[in-house]
Amino acid sequence: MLEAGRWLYVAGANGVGKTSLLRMVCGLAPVESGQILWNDQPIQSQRDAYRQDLCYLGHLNALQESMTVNENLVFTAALGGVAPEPGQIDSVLAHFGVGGRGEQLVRHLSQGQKRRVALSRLALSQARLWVLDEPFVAMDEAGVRMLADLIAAHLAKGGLTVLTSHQQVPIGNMPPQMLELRA
Amino acid sequence: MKKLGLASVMLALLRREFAVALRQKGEVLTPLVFFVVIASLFPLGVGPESALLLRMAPGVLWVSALLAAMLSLQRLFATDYIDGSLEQMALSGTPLGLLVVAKALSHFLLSGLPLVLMAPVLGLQFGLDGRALGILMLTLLLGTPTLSLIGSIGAALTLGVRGAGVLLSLLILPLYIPVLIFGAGAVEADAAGLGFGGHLSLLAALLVLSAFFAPLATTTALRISLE
Amino acid sequence: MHWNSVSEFFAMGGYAFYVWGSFGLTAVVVVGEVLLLRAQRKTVLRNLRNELLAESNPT
Amino acid sequence: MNTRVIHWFKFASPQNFYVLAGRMWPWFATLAALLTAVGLWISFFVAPTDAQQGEGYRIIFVHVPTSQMSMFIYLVMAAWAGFGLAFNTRLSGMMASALAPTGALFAFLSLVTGALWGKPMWGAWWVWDARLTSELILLFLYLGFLALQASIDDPRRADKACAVLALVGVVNVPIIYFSVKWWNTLHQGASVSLTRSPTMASTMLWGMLIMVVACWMYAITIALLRVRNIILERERHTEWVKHALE
Repeated sequence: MLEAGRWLYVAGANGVGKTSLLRMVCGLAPVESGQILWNDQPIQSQRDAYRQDLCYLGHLNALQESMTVNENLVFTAALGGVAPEPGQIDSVLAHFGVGGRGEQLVRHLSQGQKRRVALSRLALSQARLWVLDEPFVAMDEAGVRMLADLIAAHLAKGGLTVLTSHQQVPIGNMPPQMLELRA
Repeated sequence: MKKLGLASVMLALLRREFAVALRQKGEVLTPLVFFVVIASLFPLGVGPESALLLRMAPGVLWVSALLAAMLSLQRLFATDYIDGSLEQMALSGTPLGLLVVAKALSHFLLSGLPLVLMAPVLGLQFGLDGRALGILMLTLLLGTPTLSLIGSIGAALTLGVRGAGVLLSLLILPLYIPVLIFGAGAVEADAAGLGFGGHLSLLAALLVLSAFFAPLATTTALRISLE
Repeated sequence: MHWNSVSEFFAMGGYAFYVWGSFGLTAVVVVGEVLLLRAQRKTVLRNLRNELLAESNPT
Repeated sequence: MNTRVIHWFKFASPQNFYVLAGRMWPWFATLAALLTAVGLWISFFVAPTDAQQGEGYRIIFVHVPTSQMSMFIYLVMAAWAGFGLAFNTRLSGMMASALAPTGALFAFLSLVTGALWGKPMWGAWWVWDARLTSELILLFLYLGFLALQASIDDPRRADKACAVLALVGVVNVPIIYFSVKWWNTLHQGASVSLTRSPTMASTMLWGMLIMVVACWMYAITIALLRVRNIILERERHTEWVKHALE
């Protein structure tokens, strides 16, 4: 049970099924036992309505390599049913430290830059529930702090976040709900 | 931020597919060249006798078109599956069925339509006359979207599977047989004075049927592949 | 009974190859499938026992 | 109502079905053996010689049962597959994959016996007749199913993917059949009716029917045996399998 404005921290050793749990939360993987409810309804019965409220960020960046950063972000925003305002993408990219790279092909970016572009999807998303799989991995200290601030702002607006992480990262001054997975 | 209608989302996907195709021209051109090469091999195999070639032409061109479609279908979802975009599509608020239709449409526009335009050139090699060429193009125009739609099922089923390319052909080619029969049969029926209207309406019926059922099956298959 | 002799029966009115070929092949396939399933069952059981043994005596 | 549902789903658990299948298969095997014996007796000693085809027609006693079994098994397989997709029962996928190899074998036998019949009757091993062609395509569909099953490692995913394929196939089979038929009449090819005219002696008909039922019993026996193997293989990490072994 996760309330609006709270975040769930899924902890556990490697290979214990954190990613699988997140994929179940998204409705990608079937739930073996138990149920996942959203607004008191099982997510299987809501389908697209639930997905409209959802933004998932997995291990994969979901960026098409032979398109530019801008094209990629416009497309993922379109999948969420919105078109960004002119200039919005530029400011988000600048905020994530990859400013001015909008017209570059994704394949010309470094791994770290790709990850930042992928994370900037969050800022463009209208979803209330963020599901993040290891978002802090391979980020420098500044990046981690900025992402934590972004999540904190999301929570402050009444959003929800479920995330996994190796390291403990404070998100604003909001204590997490903990979920420790054991084998 | 501006809200987008479902049609605009489909359009955005189409635009994306075109942008990718434009930067990876080889992926679009290779199946086309393959089509030309396969069709040109037949006269070398059976000899240059014009009466025989004329009779074979519709069948040969149609079989080549099927094989060329196979070649491009392998990549319909594969890159999106590997880089995670497919996951995002499956998790978006847009119904996945619509995205699948847009994908199939882009496959038709990028690989089916060029075949339609290329066919008359190859038809001339086989000595088809203007009327036969017209009918052939018409059947290809009605038939290749069906190939894209049915093929998308196979492409979705074989995602991330060992030997996906060969497997895809084994799964999908038998399902293409009705399209092949009515497509290639139209020219022949017209030559025999039977008219080709029946063939065309049957091809259209297949198209409607596959437009209705194939996205359903593809969506199910994609969700299974993503589990 | 319309066969006058055993050899007539086996000759099948000149169609011996086709008739006995069909029935023979079917018989071979059927017996083969049954034998294959038995072999498969044996392998499955053997693998299971080995696994079980390996689990019960961890060395 | 509710209790009834529970009752039926009880057998849908692999563990219970394993036991049930183990109890049932000897009965079906016995029936299959008895019916085959009777069917063969009628085929060779009771059914009279055909006026036109001589003794060669006796091939229908294997050809007709195998070809209709191959089609029917595909339908049953698709039904299991659809059931599995709709209700997410594990057993359904196992049943579908237990049936597929037998169906493919029947399709193969039907083609070979058809060729062996065709050679003396039409003078050719193979004729592009609507039925033979459809049977060949059916074999391709089976092979596709088996190949897909074999190339996906996770059995649950394999079951589901194969279920989609089987359902797509079953929608297509009638379309393929009619298109091949249309193609066949257009080309004025050799269209040979494989089932004989109504003059067929009633003993022939009886022999064929008994052979058909024998094939049914055989297919059920084999499916039960194979599903037992599949269940053991897939459930090997469960407690009950370990118990069953001891």
